[in-house]
Amino acid sequence: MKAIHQASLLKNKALAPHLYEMELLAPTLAAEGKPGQFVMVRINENRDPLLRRPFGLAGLDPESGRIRLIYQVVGRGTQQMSQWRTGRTVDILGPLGKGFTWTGESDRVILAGGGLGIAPLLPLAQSLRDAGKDVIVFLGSRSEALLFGIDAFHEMGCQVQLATEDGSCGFKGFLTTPLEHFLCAQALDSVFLKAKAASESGQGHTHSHTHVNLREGLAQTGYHQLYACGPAPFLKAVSAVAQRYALPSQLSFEERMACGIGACMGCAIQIKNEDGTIKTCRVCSDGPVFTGEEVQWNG
Amino acid sequence: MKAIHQASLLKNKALAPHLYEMELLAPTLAAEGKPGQFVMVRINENRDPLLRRPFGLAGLDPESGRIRLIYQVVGRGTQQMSQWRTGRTVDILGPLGKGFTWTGESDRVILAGGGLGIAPLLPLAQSLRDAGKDVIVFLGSRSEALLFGIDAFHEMGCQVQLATEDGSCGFKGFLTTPLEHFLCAQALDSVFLKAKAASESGQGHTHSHTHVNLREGLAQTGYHQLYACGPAPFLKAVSAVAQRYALPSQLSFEERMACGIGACMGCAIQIKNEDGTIKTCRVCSDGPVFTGEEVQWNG
Amino acid sequence: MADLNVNLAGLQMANPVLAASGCFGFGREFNDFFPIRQVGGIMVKGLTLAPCAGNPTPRIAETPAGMLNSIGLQNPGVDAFLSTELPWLVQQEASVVANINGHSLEDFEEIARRLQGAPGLKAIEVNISCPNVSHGGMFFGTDPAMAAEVTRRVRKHTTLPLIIKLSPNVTDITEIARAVVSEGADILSLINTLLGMVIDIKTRKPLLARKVGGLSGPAVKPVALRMVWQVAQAVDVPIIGMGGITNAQDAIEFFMAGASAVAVGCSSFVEPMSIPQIIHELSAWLDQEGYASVRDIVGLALE
Amino acid sequence: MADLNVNLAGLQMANPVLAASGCFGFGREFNDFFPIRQVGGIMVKGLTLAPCAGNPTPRIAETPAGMLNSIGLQNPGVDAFLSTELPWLVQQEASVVANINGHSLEDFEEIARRLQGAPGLKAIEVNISCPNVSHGGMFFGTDPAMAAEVTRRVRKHTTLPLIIKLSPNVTDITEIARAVVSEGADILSLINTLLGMVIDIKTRKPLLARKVGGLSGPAVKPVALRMVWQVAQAVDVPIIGMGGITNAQDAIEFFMAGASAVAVGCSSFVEPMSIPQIIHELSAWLDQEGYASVRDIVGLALE
Ligand SMILES: Cc1cc2nc3c(=O)[nH]c(=O)nc-3n(C[C@H](O)[C@H](O)[C@H](O)COP(=O)(O)OP(=O)(O)OC[C@H]3O[C@@H](n4cnc5c(N)ncnc54)[C@H](O)[C@@H]3O)c2cc1C
Ligand SMILES: Cc1cc2nc3c(=O)[nH]c(=O)nc-3n(C[C@H](O)[C@H](O)[C@H](O)COP(=O)(O)OP(=O)(O)OC[C@H]3O[C@@H](n4cnc5c(N)ncnc54)[C@H](O)[C@@H]3O)c2cc1C
Ligand SMILES: Cc1cc2nc3c(=O)[nH]c(=O)nc-3n(C[C@H](O)[C@H](O)[C@H](O)COP(=O)(O)O)c2cc1C
Ligand SMILES: Cc1cc2nc3c(=O)[nH]c(=O)nc-3n(C[C@H](O)[C@H](O)[C@H](O)COP(=O)(O)O)c2cc1C
Ligand code: FES
Ligand code: FES
Repeated sequence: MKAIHQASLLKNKALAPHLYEMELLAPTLAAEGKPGQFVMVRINENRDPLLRRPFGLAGLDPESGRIRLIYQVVGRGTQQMSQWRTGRTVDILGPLGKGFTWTGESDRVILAGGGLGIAPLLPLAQSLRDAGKDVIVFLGSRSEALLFGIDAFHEMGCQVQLATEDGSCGFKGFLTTPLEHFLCAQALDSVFLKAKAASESGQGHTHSHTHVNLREGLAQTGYHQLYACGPAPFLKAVSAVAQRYALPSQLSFEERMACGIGACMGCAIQIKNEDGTIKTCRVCSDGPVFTGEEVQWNG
Repeated sequence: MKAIHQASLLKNKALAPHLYEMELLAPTLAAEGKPGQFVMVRINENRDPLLRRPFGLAGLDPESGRIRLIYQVVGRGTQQMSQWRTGRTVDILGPLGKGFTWTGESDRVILAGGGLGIAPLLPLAQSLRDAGKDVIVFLGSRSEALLFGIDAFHEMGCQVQLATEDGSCGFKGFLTTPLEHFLCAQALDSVFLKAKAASESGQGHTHSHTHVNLREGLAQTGYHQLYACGPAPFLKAVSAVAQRYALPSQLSFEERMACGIGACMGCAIQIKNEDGTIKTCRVCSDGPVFTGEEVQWNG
Repeated sequence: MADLNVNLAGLQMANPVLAASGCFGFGREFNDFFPIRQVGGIMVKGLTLAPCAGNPTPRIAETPAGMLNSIGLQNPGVDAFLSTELPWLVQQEASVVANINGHSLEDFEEIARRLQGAPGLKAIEVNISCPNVSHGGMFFGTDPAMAAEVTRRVRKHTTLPLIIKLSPNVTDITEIARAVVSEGADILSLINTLLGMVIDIKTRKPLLARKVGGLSGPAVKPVALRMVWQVAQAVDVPIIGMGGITNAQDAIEFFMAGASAVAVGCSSFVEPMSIPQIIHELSAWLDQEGYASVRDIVGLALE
Repeated sequence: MADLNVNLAGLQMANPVLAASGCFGFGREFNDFFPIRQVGGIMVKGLTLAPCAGNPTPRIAETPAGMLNSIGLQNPGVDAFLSTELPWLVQQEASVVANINGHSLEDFEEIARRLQGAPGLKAIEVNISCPNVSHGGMFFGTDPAMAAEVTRRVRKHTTLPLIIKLSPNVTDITEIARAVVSEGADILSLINTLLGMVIDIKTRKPLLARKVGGLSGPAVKPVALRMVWQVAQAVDVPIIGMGGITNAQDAIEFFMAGASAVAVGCSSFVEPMSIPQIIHELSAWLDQEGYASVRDIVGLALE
């Protein structure tokens, strides 16, 4: 149930310059929140800054009653949050939005996080691992200092691949390159295996339908889902890669929000209906997670 | 020099419900501030509440570099101030206004404080005592819980007389009654002494000019100045009493302020010129202390 | 317990605190927080004749103690309202006011016609003051003759209490008020949003995709209050006051300025429980001050 | 170091950050905080022909992210300005603009006449938008014909750059802007305050003695910015933008909206060092973004 929580601030520490991790005691939220959902934080009791700030749930521990937020200082609200001392009461509204979904199958999944978009992948990876899935995580950012969560992903037993724009860590460039390499390699492997099997049984014409086969190829690897979170251009690029391999994707979006609960229509996103017509949805309550297939990219 | 000070909050404690005492480390202010001057406190770094709040200097200790404010929680700003914890930095503008004045003579003075108006009388009493004067302090409030500073005045060696509206302490009623009694008694005493002396020397016609004599009487007691601080109706009443005894008064006023430095013309007060014409002065920079004789009371 | 009942020209409500149009959707989202029948009246999101997708994003910009919006009347259209939203609202025992918007005079007439006789609908609020659409919108509300004409047209097609919602973006709001009252407005609601802008100095462009948007929230309260106070002295119909109300004290200021009811807009975004909280605090304040009814404080600050 | 010099139709200033009229007195109070010659231009407190005592108190009311004032043009009169204030300001090497106010067209003419040739005076700003006086004031600024007439009359008597200060309390500010430009306004300044009100629920009366007052401060910034942006597209004269500027970012938004200079009003009350701080931050931002002159960012957010 969406509700207002008076959470106690347990921890608020810098992970890197301008990057902070916050832990809050909010038992109901910790119990009810799901990966991909978010909360809206009130900055103060006054009327400036007026609006609550949205942050994805970056950690959920029902046992200790704790939730975690990871946030970057970009403006006035986050600047003030970074000054908060432990012991303070924080007014938060949540859990909001629909979150990520997954099946009960013990298959293999791919996670892709860009910048702050890494945050919501942390509880997601945990849940997916708990559900018995193989998880590979692609993390990208401008530079090494802005990457976080790597150890946590490793501890959960995920494979991790890194990319930084300045090359300070992992692949130098955008995360989509190693992602595409990975998908391609996986698909080729399976195509190759299949081709080998086929040629062994004497039915080989592998070279003519490479592309189709790559798509089919990936399907056979057990990778049935990609989850991504990050800035819109990042999501667009990741989703384009996924679609080339017919890999279904769930993407978590950001948009400027006033209410966070679906009432103001501020956070619109264009979504394709099954029949190809377009409807306007709300990122906050219909999302923030939408499938790569249904999103109508503009521009 | 007026300046902005980043003062460190050393103490912020409740004296009574809704009544707080604040001590701040602000060496320059403590050294330069004078009784009757005030400061303007910024509530927070945001734009709501927008304006600074004015508070009289209720304590000045140049040696320790401390200043004291005593404030009542009446609205949003003071409510928030009451929540501040020690260690915090407080942004204050001051010292502002002109403050009280006194002569070098070791005569006798009367102080009258109503409600929060007691606060600025504390450093004033200290300065007057330091200047070697006899000080009698009249303190009035709605009820005992709202009185403060009594011990401090005693320790300085002041006489103290109390009045509360509900009679919970001292005289039941307004402070002007004991004040008038006191002045009357003093004046009568001196008139009586003079009359006695006169009649002894055979020149007695004491009963015909009682009033004139009371005024003259007081002048002979050594009481040459009254200082008062409190709400406007209180000041008006006190000043009326003082004028009946030809006792010069210095009154400290409050008015809604935007700038506190004389720039906005928000805090107007009507002041009589010597020639009887009226000029508009600024409570913040021309005051907050004006003489009872020059104030043009309206209503 | 003070009496909170009000009757504004036939619009009977259990309490005088409404939800402002566009700030409460069709009530569904808030039903998660409290039973929405507690709201004096729900002015639903602005309806257009056809469904409307609204403007591109960004549609929201925060401003000092306020916000800009350029939603552009995203709504499912009047027919979907009648078939889906209204029945649901009535089932929740909500008191519903339809906020209607037209690109043309004919639009307004047609919507009013379709709403006539809708079961459970309590009143019609005509929005002649939306700053976020290119055709019609605020244009109808800034010219007295045009405002009067819209009122006359809608009046023909509805027997419900007719509320006209005024724009603050005018030189003299009393002139518009008088014009619409003379054509049959039963109630006036004010204010809609003030036209405003924020520039993103990083992109060197207006932050909103539509460039300008409507300013609301606490920032506008002094302007809203002044306009309610002026209009209350200019016309004889009840007023629903709004603009920046976040607590009972704000609401009481509007009552004293001459409003018979108030509406809460974007405060519901920041605090979803705003409306029930305000109703509760208002009631407590009336008791404390010894007023038997909220009606006793209406207009106290008028001379 | 980016070049901060600007020349607005002959009003030459070392930097484009002015002190808004009524928010800097005659400069004396701020000289305690910094040398006032650092200010691009000081628009002094509004002058009237005769000395003026202003309105009764309370004259100040705080509002969310803003304030109301109803000072009512308290000032020593144009003659005292010329004999006492102006010489002192000139001695401080301040760049001075006289803000003039009339109860009648003749008043405006007479004040302009007396200011003509005053040594050191850089420009005249005609306030046709004061909401705090009963005669004249805002009335001149809300009617295009009247605004044009005031401009025409003052123009006759002054050879100084002529600034007309516009009121935001209008339906269409571009109409007024065009009207005054056509009669010879060299520069426009906007916005003056929005008419607003606060009610004291304890006394059940408007808080200000004069009941209504002028709203300024951060709350009005989005409205001010939108109006500057509209006027910049409507006329071809330089604009001095103001309304709620508290930091360089706010100022930059105004430049991008089309203002050639900005003025800082009630921010100076909260932070007496506002103006030098803004100049400093503005200069640093221009350097950081690689602009050679502040003139290069004027109008960037216009299409
Ligand atoms: C669903 C969702 C989840 C998010 N999760 C995270 C997270 O886990 N960690 C994190 O650091 N950031 C996250 N963001 C972005 C975060 O909300 C903004 O960085 C933050 O609101 C900026 O506030 P500010 O006051 O510091 O900035 P300002 O620029 O001063 O904010 C002004 C206004 O713009 C809004 N705004 C500014 N940037 C954004 C943005 N990128 N997205 C949405 N609104 C914005 C603010 O909420 C506010 O209303 C998320 C955003 C959304 C919508
Ligand atoms: C020169 C001077 C000295 C003062 N000294 C003291 C003191 O020592 N102790 C103390 O408790 N109070 C003092 N006051 C009154 C004090 O300034 C107000 O109580 C305080 O500003 C209220 O702020 P608020 O936010 O709690 O109230 P709110 O009502 O929320 O304030 C809203 C606005 O009104 C102004 N305001 C409200 N009440 C007053 C008032 N009585 N006088 C002036 N402005 C007011 C506020 O400053 C603010 O701008 C003094 C006032 C002045 C002018
Ligand atoms: C996001 C948003 C959407 C709005 N949509 C409408 C609308 O559809 N119809 C309408 O008449 N007013 C609309 N308004 C205006 C509000 O009903 C109200 O008049 C205004 O916001 C002032 O109230 P507030 O300051 O309490 O928000 C909208 C306001 C906001 C903030
Ligand atoms: C206390 C006060 C007094 C003012 N006096 C004048 C005046 O005399 N003449 C004038 O043209 N504008 C006057 N103004 C308006 C300001 O110059 C400015 O236009 C307005 O305050 C908006 O700027 P701000 O939001 O930065 O304060 C006054 C404003 C305030 C707050
Ligand atoms: S933020 Fe209000 S509908 Fe999404
Ligand atoms: S408060 Fe501004 S002049 Fe006194």
